[in-house]
Amino acid sequence: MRRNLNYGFLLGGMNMDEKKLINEKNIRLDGRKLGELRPIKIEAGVLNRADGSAYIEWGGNKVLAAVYGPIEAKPRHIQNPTKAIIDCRYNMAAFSVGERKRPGPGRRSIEISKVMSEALEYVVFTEKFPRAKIDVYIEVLQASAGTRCAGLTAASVALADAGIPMIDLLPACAVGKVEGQVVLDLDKEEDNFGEADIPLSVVPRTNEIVLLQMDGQLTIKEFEKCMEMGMNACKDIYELQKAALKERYAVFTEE
Amino acid sequence: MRRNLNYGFLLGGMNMDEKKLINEKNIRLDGRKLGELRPIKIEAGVLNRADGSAYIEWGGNKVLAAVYGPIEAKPRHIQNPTKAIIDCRYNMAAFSVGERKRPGPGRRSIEISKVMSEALEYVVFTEKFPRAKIDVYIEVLQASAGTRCAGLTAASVALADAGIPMIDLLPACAVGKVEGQVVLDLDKEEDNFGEADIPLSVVPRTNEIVLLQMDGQLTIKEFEKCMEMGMNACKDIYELQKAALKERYAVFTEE
Amino acid sequence: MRRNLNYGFLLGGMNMDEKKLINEKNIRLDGRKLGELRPIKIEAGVLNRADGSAYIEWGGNKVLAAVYGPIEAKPRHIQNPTKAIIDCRYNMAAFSVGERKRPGPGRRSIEISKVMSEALEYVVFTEKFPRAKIDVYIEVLQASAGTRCAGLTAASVALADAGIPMIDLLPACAVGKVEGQVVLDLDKEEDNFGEADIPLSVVPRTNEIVLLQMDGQLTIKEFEKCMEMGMNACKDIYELQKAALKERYAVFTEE
Amino acid sequence: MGEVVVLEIVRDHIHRLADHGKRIDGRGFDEVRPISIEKGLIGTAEGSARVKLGKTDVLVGVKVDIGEPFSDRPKDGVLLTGAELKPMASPEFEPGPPRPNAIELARVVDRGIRESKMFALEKLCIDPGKKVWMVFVDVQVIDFDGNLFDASSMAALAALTTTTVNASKFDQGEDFPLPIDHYPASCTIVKIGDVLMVDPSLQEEQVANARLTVSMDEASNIRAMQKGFKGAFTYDELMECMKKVQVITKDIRKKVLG
Amino acid sequence: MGEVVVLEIVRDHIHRLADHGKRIDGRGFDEVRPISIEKGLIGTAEGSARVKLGKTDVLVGVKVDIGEPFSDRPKDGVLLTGAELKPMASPEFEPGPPRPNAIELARVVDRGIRESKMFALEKLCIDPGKKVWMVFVDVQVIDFDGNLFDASSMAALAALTTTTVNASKFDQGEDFPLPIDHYPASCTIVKIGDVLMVDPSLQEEQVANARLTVSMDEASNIRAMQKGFKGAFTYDELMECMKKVQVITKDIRKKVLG
Amino acid sequence: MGEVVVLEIVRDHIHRLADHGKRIDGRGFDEVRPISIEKGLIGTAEGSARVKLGKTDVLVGVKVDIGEPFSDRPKDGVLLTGAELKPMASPEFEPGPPRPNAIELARVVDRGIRESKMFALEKLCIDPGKKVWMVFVDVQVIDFDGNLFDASSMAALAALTTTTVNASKFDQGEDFPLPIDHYPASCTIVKIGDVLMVDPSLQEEQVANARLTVSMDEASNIRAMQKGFKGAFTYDELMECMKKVQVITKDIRKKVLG
Repeated sequence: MRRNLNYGFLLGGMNMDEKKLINEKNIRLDGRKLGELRPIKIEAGVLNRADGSAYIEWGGNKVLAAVYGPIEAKPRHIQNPTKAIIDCRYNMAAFSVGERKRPGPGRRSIEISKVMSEALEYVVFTEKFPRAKIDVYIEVLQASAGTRCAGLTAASVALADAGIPMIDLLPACAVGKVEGQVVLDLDKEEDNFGEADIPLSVVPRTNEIVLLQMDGQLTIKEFEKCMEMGMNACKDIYELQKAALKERYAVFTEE
Repeated sequence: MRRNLNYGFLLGGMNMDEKKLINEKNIRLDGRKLGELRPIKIEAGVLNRADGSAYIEWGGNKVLAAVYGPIEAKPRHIQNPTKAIIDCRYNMAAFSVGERKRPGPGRRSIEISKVMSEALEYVVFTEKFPRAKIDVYIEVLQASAGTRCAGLTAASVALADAGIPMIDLLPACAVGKVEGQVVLDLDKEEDNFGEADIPLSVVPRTNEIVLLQMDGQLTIKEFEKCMEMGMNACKDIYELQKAALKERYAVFTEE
Repeated sequence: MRRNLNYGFLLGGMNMDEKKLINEKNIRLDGRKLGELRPIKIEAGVLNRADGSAYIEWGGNKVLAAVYGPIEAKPRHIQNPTKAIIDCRYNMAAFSVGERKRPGPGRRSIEISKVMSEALEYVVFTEKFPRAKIDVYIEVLQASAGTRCAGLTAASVALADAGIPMIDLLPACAVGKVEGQVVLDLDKEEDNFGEADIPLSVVPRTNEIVLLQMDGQLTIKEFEKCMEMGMNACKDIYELQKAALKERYAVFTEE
Repeated sequence: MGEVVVLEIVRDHIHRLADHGKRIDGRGFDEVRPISIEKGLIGTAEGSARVKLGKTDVLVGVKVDIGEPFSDRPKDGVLLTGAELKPMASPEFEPGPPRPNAIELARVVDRGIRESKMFALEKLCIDPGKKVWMVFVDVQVIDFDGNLFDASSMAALAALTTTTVNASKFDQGEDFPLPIDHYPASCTIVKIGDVLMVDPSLQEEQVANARLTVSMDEASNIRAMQKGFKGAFTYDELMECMKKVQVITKDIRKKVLG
Repeated sequence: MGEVVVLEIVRDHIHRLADHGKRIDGRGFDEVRPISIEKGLIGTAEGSARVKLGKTDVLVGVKVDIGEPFSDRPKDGVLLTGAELKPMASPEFEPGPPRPNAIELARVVDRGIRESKMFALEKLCIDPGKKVWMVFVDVQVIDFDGNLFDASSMAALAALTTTTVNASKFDQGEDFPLPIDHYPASCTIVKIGDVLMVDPSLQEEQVANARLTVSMDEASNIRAMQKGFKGAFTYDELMECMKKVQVITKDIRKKVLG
Repeated sequence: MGEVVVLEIVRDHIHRLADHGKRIDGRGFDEVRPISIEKGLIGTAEGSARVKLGKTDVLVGVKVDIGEPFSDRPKDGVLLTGAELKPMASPEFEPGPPRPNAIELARVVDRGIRESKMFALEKLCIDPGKKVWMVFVDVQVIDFDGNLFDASSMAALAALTTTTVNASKFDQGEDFPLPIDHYPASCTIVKIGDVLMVDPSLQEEQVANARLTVSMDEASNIRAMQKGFKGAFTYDELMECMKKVQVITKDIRKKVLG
C-alpha cells in the first residue's frame, strides 16, 4: 500500500481487500487494458501573454504550461556564460486536489521542478542562448495521478510553440505495477493502491531516457517490462504532441 | 452586522438588539451629533531622527507618522527615472488592539499601505526627485476605528514637516451609515455594528478625492450624502493640520 | 530555579528538594570538585573542505567548528573598506538535544552567533583583510550545557588551523553558582537547577575578557570569585588548544 | 528607459483617441469586453469557474472544508479568499509570496462577496465555537490583459453559485448547494484624462490616472468600493461612475448567472 | 567611505574630550541623560510606558492573554518579550523581520525581567498544563539615540509594574495587578579608550570598544549581564563597572517607580 | 569564467582517463570508496550514525517523539526526513532554508526508507487517529566530496537499525528497538561520456552527464529510483546499472550492518 497524502482519505469507506483494481480479464477499473493510456488531449498556443503555451487534458488531469524567454538572466550572477538556464516551476493549484493545497511550493513541487528542468535542459539547444534564461511554468489545475508526466509533455509543446530550438519534444508517461501486473499510465486509485510507479520521459528521436523516478517494489525483470511498455507509450504521446503543434501551425497558415 | 476580527469580542455580553447606537434625539453613544468629529489633536515635528514627523490623537487613536527622504532609491532597479517613489508603510503595534497583534505586516496592512502610498503620491511633487525614494512610516500605537484616516492625516503633516514640496495636505476621515443614518467619523462600536464605512481623503485645494474605500451597504443616494458630509469634514481637519504646522513653525521662529 | 526549555523535562520525576547537586564534601554529582573542568578533547584539522576546522568533546558536548576565508565579502555593500567581517554562525543540530530542535536559527542561536562574532573579531587581525569576510560555522552535534564556550574554544582553534593571523586563541568556559557555591563548568543539571551561569572568554596573553554573559543571581562578591575561577580555567583550556594545534602541526611535519 | 518611452507613446495615443471618443481597441467608453464563462470545469473543486474578459483569463476554484471558527465569530462559517498573480499570466508577475497587487485583488474580491452577504456565514455553522464550514475562494490568474478585479469577481460569483458543500464526505448529512442570498457584481472604471472608461484593458490601466471598482448587489445597493492608482476623482465623476456601475453590473450579473 | 571618514573624526573628537574628562554632550562619565516616563498611555494595552532617555524614545506595551504553558513548565505562566527596531526610529533600521540587534535587545530585556524573578511565573497558572496567563512584552523603539538596552528595560519595568491582568474579560474572576516581586534595573556602560562612560549616546556607541549591560535587583544582586561590541574589558574594569551599576541602578529604579 | 575553464580541464582529464579504463582517484569503475561507519555516537539522539565515504562525511541523527498521525493515515506512525547542506561542508552550500539540492536529497533518502518498508509505520501507532510515534531522520552533511545520496542512505540505515524508541520517557511502557523489517541500500552511478562509474566523487559529479540512484532491498527488489543531472541514459545503460546496483548494494548492506 503506497503512501499518498492527498487522496487516501477519498477512499475512506473502501475495503481494498475486496475491491480489485484489475479483473480476471485483465481489464482495469476504468475499462482500460493493461497497456492502454487514458484519453489525452493537447492544445498548443492557448495563452496570449506567454511566448509559448500548451494545455493538456490527460484522464482527470488538467495542466497548463507556459514559456517565457529566452531573456537575459537576472540577477547577473546566476548567468551561465556558455548556455541558457532552464527554470521549470511545477505548481499545483489550491483547488486541484481533494484536500485544499496551501499555496506556495512544497518539497514535492520543488523536487519535481528540479527533475523537469534537468530533463528539458537535455532537449533544448541551451548553448544557443548564453547568459539567458528560459522560464517554464507548469500549473496543475486538476490533478489525478501522473501530473508530472502530463506537465512535462505539455512543457515541451509550449517550448516548441515559443519557437525555442530543441533536439526533440519530450513525451512522458508513468508505468507501474498493480496487483502484480505491469500497467501503463496509473490512475489515481492505481497510484494509491498499486505496488510501483515509474514516471519516465523519453527523447523519441534517440530513445534515450531523460526523466526516471520510481517508488514501490519491482524485480529487475518487472522493471525491464515497465521500461518497454513506457518507452512504447511515449511514442504514441509523441504523435499527439506533434499533432497539436501541426494544428496550431495550420491555424497560423490559414490566417 | 459588519465583520471585525479585532474588536468584536470586546462587546461579548452586549445585546445589540437592545442597545442603540443613536438615540431618538440623533445623539450617538459618545454624545456626538451625527456629523460631529471625535476630538483631534495634531502635533508636528515630534521625532528627532526622522526628516519629518507628526503625532495625532483622534478619539481613541494614537498614531505616529515619520518621513525619511527624499534619498536615492536602492537597489537601483526600483528607481523611477522620472520621479520619486513614495513608499508608505502602515503598521499596527502589537499592543494597539484588544487582542495582541502578531508583529509583521498582514494582508490588511499591506492593502492600506498601498492605497495610502497612492494617495500621497498624488499630492507630492514627485517629479522633482527623479530616482529618489520617500519613506513614510505610520505606526498605530493605539487603535480605535479610523486608523488609516488618522494615519494619512498625520502623514501629510509629516511630509510637510520634512520640507517636501506638495500640492496640498491630505486630510482624511471616515463617514458611514449607522442604524440607517449617515454619520461622520465612526467610532469602534459604530464601525463594528454599523451598516457601512467609507474612509476617504480629499485634496482641499481642488476638492478631489484621492482615497476612497467602502464596505457595507448603501444606496447611491446615501453615498452622495456620505460624500458631502465627509468632504466637508476634511475641510475642518485641514485647518487642524495647518494649525499644527503653524505652531511648529512658530516654535522655530522663536528660537 | 533557572529556566531551560530544552532539558527540564528530562528530570521529570526528580524531586529537587531532596536531591543535592553538591554533597557535604563539596563533590558534585558527576564526581568533580567545585573548580574542576569536565574532560575536554580538542582536535584540529578534522575536515577536508573547510580552510580550517576543529572538533571538541567537552563533557557531554560534541561540537564542530569550520572556517572559510578570508574571501571577498559579497554582496559588495556589506564590505568594510578597512577590515574583514567575521561572520560566526552557531547552530544546534536537530538531534543534539533531548527534544528535537526544529532546523533553522532561532533567537537564542542568533544572539549567541552575535556575541561569538564580536569576541572573535577582537583577536583576529581583521585589518589585514579589508573588504574580506571570514565565515566561522559552529555545529553543535550533541549538547550538554556550555555549548557556546565549547564552540568558541573550537572556533579559535579552527581559525588558527586556517592560518588566519590572530593576537591569541580564545579559550572559553562557564562558571556559576550552584547551591550557594561558586562552581566551574556547569553540567546540564547544574545549569538547569543552579542559581547562576556565566559564560566567559578570555584572551590568555592579556587576560582581557571578550565574551561575558550572565543570568541568575549573584552578589558582586560572588561575581568576583566566579571571574577568578573562570579566568584561571581559561588558562588550562588554552593549553589544550595549543596542544591540539601542536599535534596537528606535528602530523604535518612528519609527512 | 526604453519602456518609459514606449509607455509615453501609448499614453499619447490613448489620450488622443479619447479626445475623439474612441478607445484603443475600438470599444465605446461604456463597453465591456466580450465575456465567456465556463462553470464547473474543475472536478477536484467544490465549485469553479473560468472567466475570459477579453484577453484576461481568470480561474476561480472553491474548496470547502471543516475547521474551527474565528474566536470572535464562534457561530459563523469562515470565508477565505486568496489570489495569486502567477508569472504564467504575465512577464510582470514574479514567483514568490503574494505582493501588494495580489493582496489588494484578493481583498477586493473578498469584500465584494462578504459585504454583499452573498451567503450567510451563520448558515455554515456545524457546532458553534468548534466546527464550521470553511469556504476557500482561490483566484488564479491565467492570462493578464487588465481589469483583474472584475474578471475575478465574475469568476468568484460564477464559482460560488455552483458550489456544492460536500457534507457527505465529512459525515455531515447530504451534500447541499452553498446557500446564496445575494449576487454581487463589480464594475471597474478608469479615468484617463477627463474621460471615464469601463473595463480597462492592460494598456489603459497603465496610462490611467485613477481607478474605481464598485460592487453592487441585485438591488443596486453599493456593497464595496475601492479607489486605486495615483490619481483623483472629482465628486461629479464619482457620481457619474455610480450611474455607469448600476447599468453595467446588471448586465454582468445576467451574463454570469444566465 | 564618506561615512567612515566622518566616523573617524567623531571618534578622535570623543577620545580627545575623554582625555580631558569630558563627553560630547557635556555630561559627566557617570551621568545618565535626562529620563522622562509616561505610564499607562496605551489604553488598548494591559500595561504600557514610554521612556525618553535623552533623545532615545522607547514605548513598551504589555498584553496579557490566556494560552497553553510550555510542556516542560506546565505550572508556569509564559513571558514573551519582543523588540522591533522600526525604520521610523532611525535610518539605520530596515523593515522586515527582527535582525540580530533587535533579537539581542529583546533577549537582554527578557533576561532582566526573567532572571530577577520580577514576577513569579508560577502565580500566573490557571489550570496546570492547560491554561496559563501569557504576558507579552513588546518593545517599540520610536526614536534612536543610543542605549536601547537601558531605555527599554526602564520602559518594561514601568509598564509591568502598572499592568493589570484582565481576568474578568476571560471569565477568570476579578482583574488583578501583575504580582511584582522584584524591581530590576539595568545600567549600560561603554569603554572608550580607557574611559568608562555610562548611558552611551549613539555617537558614543559608534566609537566605543566594548559595552557592558548589567541588571541588578533592589538588593544590588546581579541578575543578568551582557557584554557587547568587538572590544574587551579587563577584570578591574569589570569590577569598576559593578560599582557604578550599583549606584546608578538605584537611581534609575527610583525614577522609574517614583 | 575562471571556474568554467578549470572545470573544462578537469572534464577533459576525467574523460581521457575513462578512455583508458581509469578514474581520477585510481579506482575501478565499479569500485566504491572506503567506507567507515560509527554508530550511536550522538547520545542525545535515539539513533545515530556517521558515515565517511571517501572524503564525504555525513551524520544522521534519529529523534523519536509522540505526535498526531496524518489525517489520511490515522493508524500509521510518521516518518519525516530532513537534510541540510550546511555551509560547513562546502563553500558551495549557503546558509538559509533548504534549496532544491537538499530537498531532493531528503526526499530520495526518505523514499529509500519508506518504499522499502524498512519499518512498518503501522507498528508505530499508539492511539489510532490521536497518538503515534514520530520518527525524525535528520541528515547533516559535514564534509562534501560527492555522492551524498549513498552516504546519507548508509547513515540513515545504520542510524535507524540502532534506534531505540524511548517509550519509557513518555510513559508508554518499556523502550524498544525500532522494529526493522527491511534493509535497503542505495547505489549511485554516473555516466561520463559512455562510461558508467559507481560512487562518484565531487569532481566526477561535476563533469557527469547523468546520474542514477537506485535503492534495493535485501532480496534485490528495486524500491526507489531517481535519475538526476541534465543528461540521458539508454535502455541498455539502465539495465547495466541494475546489474551493478544488485552487486554493490549487497556489499554496502553488509558493511553498514556488519
